[in-house]
Amino acid sequence: MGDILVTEHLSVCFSGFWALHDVDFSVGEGELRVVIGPNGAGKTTLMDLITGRTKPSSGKIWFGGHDITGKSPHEIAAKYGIGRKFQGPNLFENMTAAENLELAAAGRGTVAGTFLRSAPKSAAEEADGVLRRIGLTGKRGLLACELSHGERQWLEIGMLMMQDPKLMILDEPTAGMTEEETRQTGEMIQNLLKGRTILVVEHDMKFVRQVAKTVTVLHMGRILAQGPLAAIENNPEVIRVYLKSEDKEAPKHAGP
Amino acid sequence: MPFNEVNSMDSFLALLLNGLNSSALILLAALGMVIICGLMNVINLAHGELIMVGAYTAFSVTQVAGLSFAVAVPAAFVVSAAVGAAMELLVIRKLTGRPAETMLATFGISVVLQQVTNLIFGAQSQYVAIPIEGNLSAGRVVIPYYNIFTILFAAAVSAGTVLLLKKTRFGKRVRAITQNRTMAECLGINSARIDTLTFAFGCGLAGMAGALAAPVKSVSPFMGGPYLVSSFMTSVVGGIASFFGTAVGSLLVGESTALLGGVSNDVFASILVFLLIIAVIRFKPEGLFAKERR
Amino acid sequence: MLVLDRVQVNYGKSRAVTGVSFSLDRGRRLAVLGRNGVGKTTLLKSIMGVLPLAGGSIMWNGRDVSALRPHERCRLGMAYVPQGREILPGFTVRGNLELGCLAWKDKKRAGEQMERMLSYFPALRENLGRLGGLLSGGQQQQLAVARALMTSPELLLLDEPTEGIQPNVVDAIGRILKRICGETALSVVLVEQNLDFARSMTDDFIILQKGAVVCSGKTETLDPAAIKQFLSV
Amino acid sequence: GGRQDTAASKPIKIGVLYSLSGVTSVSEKQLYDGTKLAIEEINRNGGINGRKIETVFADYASDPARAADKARKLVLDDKVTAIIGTCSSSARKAVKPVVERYRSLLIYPQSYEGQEQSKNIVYVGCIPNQQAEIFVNWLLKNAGKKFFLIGCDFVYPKVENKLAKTYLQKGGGSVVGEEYVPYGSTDFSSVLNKIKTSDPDLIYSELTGDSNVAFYKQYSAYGLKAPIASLTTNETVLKSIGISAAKNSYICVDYFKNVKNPVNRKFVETYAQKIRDGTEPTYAVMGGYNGALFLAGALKKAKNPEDTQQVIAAFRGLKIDSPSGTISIDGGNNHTNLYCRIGKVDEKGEINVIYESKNPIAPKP
Amino acid sequence: MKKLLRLPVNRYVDYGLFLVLALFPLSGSLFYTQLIEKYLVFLIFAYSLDILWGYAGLMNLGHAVLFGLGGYVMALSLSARGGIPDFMANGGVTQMPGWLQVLSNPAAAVLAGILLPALLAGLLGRFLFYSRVGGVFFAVITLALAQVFNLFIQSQQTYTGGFNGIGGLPGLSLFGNELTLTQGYYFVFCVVVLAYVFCRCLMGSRFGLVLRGIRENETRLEFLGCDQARFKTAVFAVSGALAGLAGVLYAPVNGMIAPNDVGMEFSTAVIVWLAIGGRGNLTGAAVGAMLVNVLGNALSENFGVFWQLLLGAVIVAVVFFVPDGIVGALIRAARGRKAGKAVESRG
Ligand SMILES: Nc1ncnc2c1ncn2[C@@H]1O[C@H](COP(=O)(O)OP(=O)(O)OP(=O)(O)O)[C@@H](O)[C@H]1O
Ligand SMILES: Nc1ncnc2c1ncn2[C@@H]1O[C@H](COP(=O)(O)OP(=O)(O)OP(=O)(O)O)[C@@H](O)[C@H]1O
Ligand SMILES: [Mg+2]
Ligand SMILES: [Mg+2]
Repeated sequence: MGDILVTEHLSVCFSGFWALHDVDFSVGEGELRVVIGPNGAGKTTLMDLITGRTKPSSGKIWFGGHDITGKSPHEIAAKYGIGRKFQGPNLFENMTAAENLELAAAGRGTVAGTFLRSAPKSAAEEADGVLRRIGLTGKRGLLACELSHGERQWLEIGMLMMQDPKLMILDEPTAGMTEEETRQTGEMIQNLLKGRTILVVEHDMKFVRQVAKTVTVLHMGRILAQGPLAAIENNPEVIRVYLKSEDKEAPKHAGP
Repeated sequence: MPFNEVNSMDSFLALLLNGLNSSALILLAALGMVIICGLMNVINLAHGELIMVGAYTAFSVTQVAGLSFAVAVPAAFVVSAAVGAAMELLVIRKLTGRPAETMLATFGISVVLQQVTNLIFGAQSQYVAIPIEGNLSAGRVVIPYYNIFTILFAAAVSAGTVLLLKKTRFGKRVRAITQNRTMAECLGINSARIDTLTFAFGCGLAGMAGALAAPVKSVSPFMGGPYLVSSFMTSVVGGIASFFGTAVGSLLVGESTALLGGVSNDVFASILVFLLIIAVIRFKPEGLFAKERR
Repeated sequence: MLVLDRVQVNYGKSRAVTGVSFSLDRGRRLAVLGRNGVGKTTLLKSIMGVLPLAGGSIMWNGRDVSALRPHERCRLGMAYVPQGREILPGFTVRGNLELGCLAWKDKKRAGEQMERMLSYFPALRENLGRLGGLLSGGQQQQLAVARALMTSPELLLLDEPTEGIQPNVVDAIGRILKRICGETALSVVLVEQNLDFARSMTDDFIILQKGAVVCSGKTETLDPAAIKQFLSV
Repeated sequence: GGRQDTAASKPIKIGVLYSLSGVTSVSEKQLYDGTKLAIEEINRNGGINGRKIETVFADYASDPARAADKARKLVLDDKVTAIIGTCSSSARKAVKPVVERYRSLLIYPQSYEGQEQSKNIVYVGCIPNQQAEIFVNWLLKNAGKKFFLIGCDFVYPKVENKLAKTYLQKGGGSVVGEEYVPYGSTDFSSVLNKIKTSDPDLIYSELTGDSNVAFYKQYSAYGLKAPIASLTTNETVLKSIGISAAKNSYICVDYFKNVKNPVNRKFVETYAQKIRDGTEPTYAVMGGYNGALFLAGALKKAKNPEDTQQVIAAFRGLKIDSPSGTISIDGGNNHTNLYCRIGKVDEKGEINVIYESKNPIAPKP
Repeated sequence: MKKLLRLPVNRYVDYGLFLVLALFPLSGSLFYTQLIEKYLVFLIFAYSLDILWGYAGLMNLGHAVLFGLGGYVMALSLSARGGIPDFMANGGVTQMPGWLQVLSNPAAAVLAGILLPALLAGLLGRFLFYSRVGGVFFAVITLALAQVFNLFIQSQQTYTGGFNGIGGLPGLSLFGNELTLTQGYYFVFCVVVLAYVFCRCLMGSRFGLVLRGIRENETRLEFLGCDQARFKTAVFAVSGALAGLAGVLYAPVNGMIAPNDVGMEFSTAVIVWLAIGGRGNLTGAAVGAMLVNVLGNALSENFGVFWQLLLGAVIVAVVFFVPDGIVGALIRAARGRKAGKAVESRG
């Protein structure tokens, strides 16, 4: 399988601050790639660039053979099929959970196409199905702002399912979930992988271990390391900047 | 539309100075708006009426009570601030976080203020004597002393306001509340009191603008409308929360009106200035001096 | 000392916290655990005063604070790290930190406190002059913790403070908090999904379900059965 | 006695339509006061052949569309014989189709730009040929040749200035500048600059409302000396302008408080007694007053004062003794023969009548 | 029957209002029938702002511009029926300009009166929304536009009648026959009902859903593949067309049009109707428009000078006690009773 997403010499500068620097990054089709790295390494920024939220200062982004550099977010989402979950939940606060899901599939295509009386039946059914899968069936009529943090995270994932993109970008999907839920999310992500490519950003190493095969580590706007999970976890640089604290007195981290 | 020629350096200079004077009045009027709109996110449609309250205070102090104009300006500040504080305590406060509703409420208040003034003073415009007579003239350029006073006063008040908000603890608290009310409270800031003070301060500035305008403009219950529109435009063009932006915005509006009015006519000039404002916002959608955001 | 007595909190007509009672001694640390949407955040907000009580009372150092506003509770020594960070986007990192000690007259003490925080969180020192809103998620989270500590609180309310923070900084935060607790008899209420972190940090725990305490005890004794029963779906 | 509700003693209903709220309320309050004084006086003196006049008041809040609504209400619902009212041309134009359609009658008390006639409207105020022509010629003779014309940007000033220009041409004067500002504008800096540059002998102004007041003030602050001649300023406006800015300016209207005749002396006294808000009678008050007097005259003359058509017919050539002199309705065009007077503001802020036409001037709309 | 019972409360209000309006001419009062006919036109105007502000969250402070454009086109057309209109002749125009000849065809005028505002709104939307002008900035631009338009109308005396406006227009006519008052009333009533049905269908469709999404969180919507600028432009244009339609009807119904009807004042007036009635559910727009106008008319008669003071106080009170407007409060009350159900105001 070829690479579906490729970046070439990608850099971005925010008023003098280089958040990403000459990044050559690629993901194969059908792959599940995890991106880790210290806070402020530029992970979210990379996702911003891919989805068109931020324009690069230099470099190119290719997706499925198309140049998508500098394209607008809606085009990238609708035409090329890249979907994204944001780092913090980003919802339609005063609309119900069900409406949030419906919206995820409603806005694509032409304006005139939406003038029809309502969404096709299949879409409503699909929304019900998704609600069941994310465990919010009982809260379908609640407004998004009335949901708890974790529930909102689930709703975001649900919206992604509705959107059904070719490339799914998940920025810290398990933040605020219990360990059990995190595990479930991991499973769900592996299920979702069928027929698409997924990019996950996470700090929860347990979760990373559960889902990851290949891991990319960003550090200070550059790729620090990339490779199989085991290699990464033993990479002394990665350990130093990300995994273990330098302080010798660090208490033993209890865990499996 | 035919353009007249500006026939000499002199009259160009005169135009510039006139523009500066207009800018100063606009700036004074807009400052209060920037504070209330930029810092509290309240679109105060009663802004013009607070300017009117200031003007009427100046009228009452100088013509009715017979005191000096030097008393009238601070009095206008105090009275408008008091009206503002009352507005905040009675109405605005209860509508925190509902910008559209707040705006409507202030619209209602503006109508009430107009009508109450109308009932008390009548609809005819009131006389306020010009406190500093005479003018400075050099060749074709004439500038009344009072205009010079206005310009200096506006500059001083703006500088003072900026210092107050940027350098003092009060200013920091105000800005903290603007950005995240709940969190600011959790950090020990009494948001309720600060809100009232901020709103009152903004209104006080508006009142002061009214007092300054009273001797050269007309003082009537319905005088507020044009001030509202021009302050609104000015603060938006500058970038709502930026004082520097407001200063630049008022210069832009004042000078371009004066210059365009100079080479053409006032109607045409106002139309052009509005179009200019539309263009500025179109190409700088957050105003000229917006903060960077993520 | 913090004492909650049958605390109830409503959202409109629906009740999110249905009667939680516990007491927390000086210098002790309590973990509040529970699945999503059980009311942990709601409970913490009500302790800080962000949400009003619908019933019950909250005592703090022998004083009934149930009716006080958040800023008054802050002045009585409570500090809050909210879920979702809530950084003031238009203030610089330094500005955000300074807000924590705005009430202090003593400039020098404030300076020292700031210095201490920066040494705890080196990532903040690098970004001192940048606007808070521009920081990355994890950096903001660190800033939120540091800002709460700036007030030199006696009671720290932490809502999932490790969310989005890189593993080694999570460790560091744990270490810092412990150190401070040791030095100043700081009490902590910690809402946490990261069980390892909660275990290493706290002395006692309560588990919430549907807005009520269903299980409580010493953290060491937190057994897999309880975890399975109350924390898994 | 028994009930005397026969047709002969029933009051006659007329509509009074002014904005006491809204932006034009200053002028309209004056019109209203004039009308009110006149009707009180008529009723006190026995009414219309023994029948009282009953007024139905409606406020249109300076909104022409609302004026039309209210006129419709007065005619259809209240069934008034005639309406006296409206101030701005836009309001009158809005009411015109209403009174024409229902064959009713409007007495329009304000001066306006002319160019209109209607069978169903009686115009009691000045039109340009009764003011401007004389004023311009007098100014040319007594004040200077170079005119600077200024007005708000609407119909009345533009028409007035157009006429002024033709009179100027005939009289050998010249126009050194002509400016219009948006209605309600109060910033005159660029205009003042132009005035300074063009160095006129005289400013000829039809500014109204707030613009008018602000202009006088700023003009004097800039130290400009050429006198201002205005068709729109009156005693009330002068108060807002202040003596120092207003002195030496000229005003031309059909009536001043200081007009010397016994009727006016009595009127000024009554005014001071009844309208206790510190204002003085102006030409607008007089318009409202004259309108009501004319109407009363027509009602008296008509056989059946409730038949509007008869009342309309009765206006033809009707004459009254008004504080502004003996004036009459022109036979052909439903406008009024009025005196023309020019006043100059002295150092004490009083308007001295320095010119008065010998006879009323015939209207040429 | 069951279906009828399950309708959200505001629908009952709609139907009730329409029923009352349909029966109104039976009251026989000539004056009030004519007045209500005018207010019916305002209903369309209120709907047009509601789909823009209530649903898509775009607060247009110059909405009367769109209304006025339609109105002026129609007024010009009507006044040109009998040759060159007065105001043009006075301005020195001796020959009927070509465009006016085209407009004097009523069908062309109606079409132009609807399409021109739509076009203006569309162009403006295209110009603004693609550069992400929104929120207060949109409000300010539209406010500026209202000012420009007003000044423009006033300064072009020869073509617009200037400050005095265009008056003395003939009433409604259909295929060359002038309608009687009652006929005209029912004609306007039918157009209102059609406009209502149109808006309701449109807002119930996915288009409406997307609009509400835009109001809530437009950036998020973009990452779901929706070109928000296009939707905003579309709704602005539709709203413009409706407002234009209202204007087109207004000119003959009111018999005149003046700068007052196109400037800031009238724009704020609609905003007030929606604020008092409630927005984002169409019902509120209708209730607000009717209530404010009817009360305004009644109060101005009985309270003289005080009525505007009262209006101001009422606005404050409504915002204060029922911030979602009257209908919003009604819906909320109903929702409180059967909690958990998705509600019209949101759906
Ligand atoms: N729009 C922006 N303007 C200015 N600086 C920015 C912007 N976006 C990102 N940055 C900076 O770029 C750096 C990288 O941020 P980014 O959010 O990509 O980090 P991250 O790897 O996602 O971190 P975390 O794990 O904490 O989420 C940060 O220092 C941030 O301050
Ligand atoms: N603003 C609100 N209005 C109405 N209901 C709310 C609101 N906020 C939260 N809720 C409801 O209250 C319940 C408790 O929410 P809370 O945020 O306290 O949960 P939590 O335990 O913190 O969950 P999480 O671990 O996901 O953060 C949830 O069911 C949620 O739907
Ligand atoms: Mg990130
Ligand atoms: Mg929570």
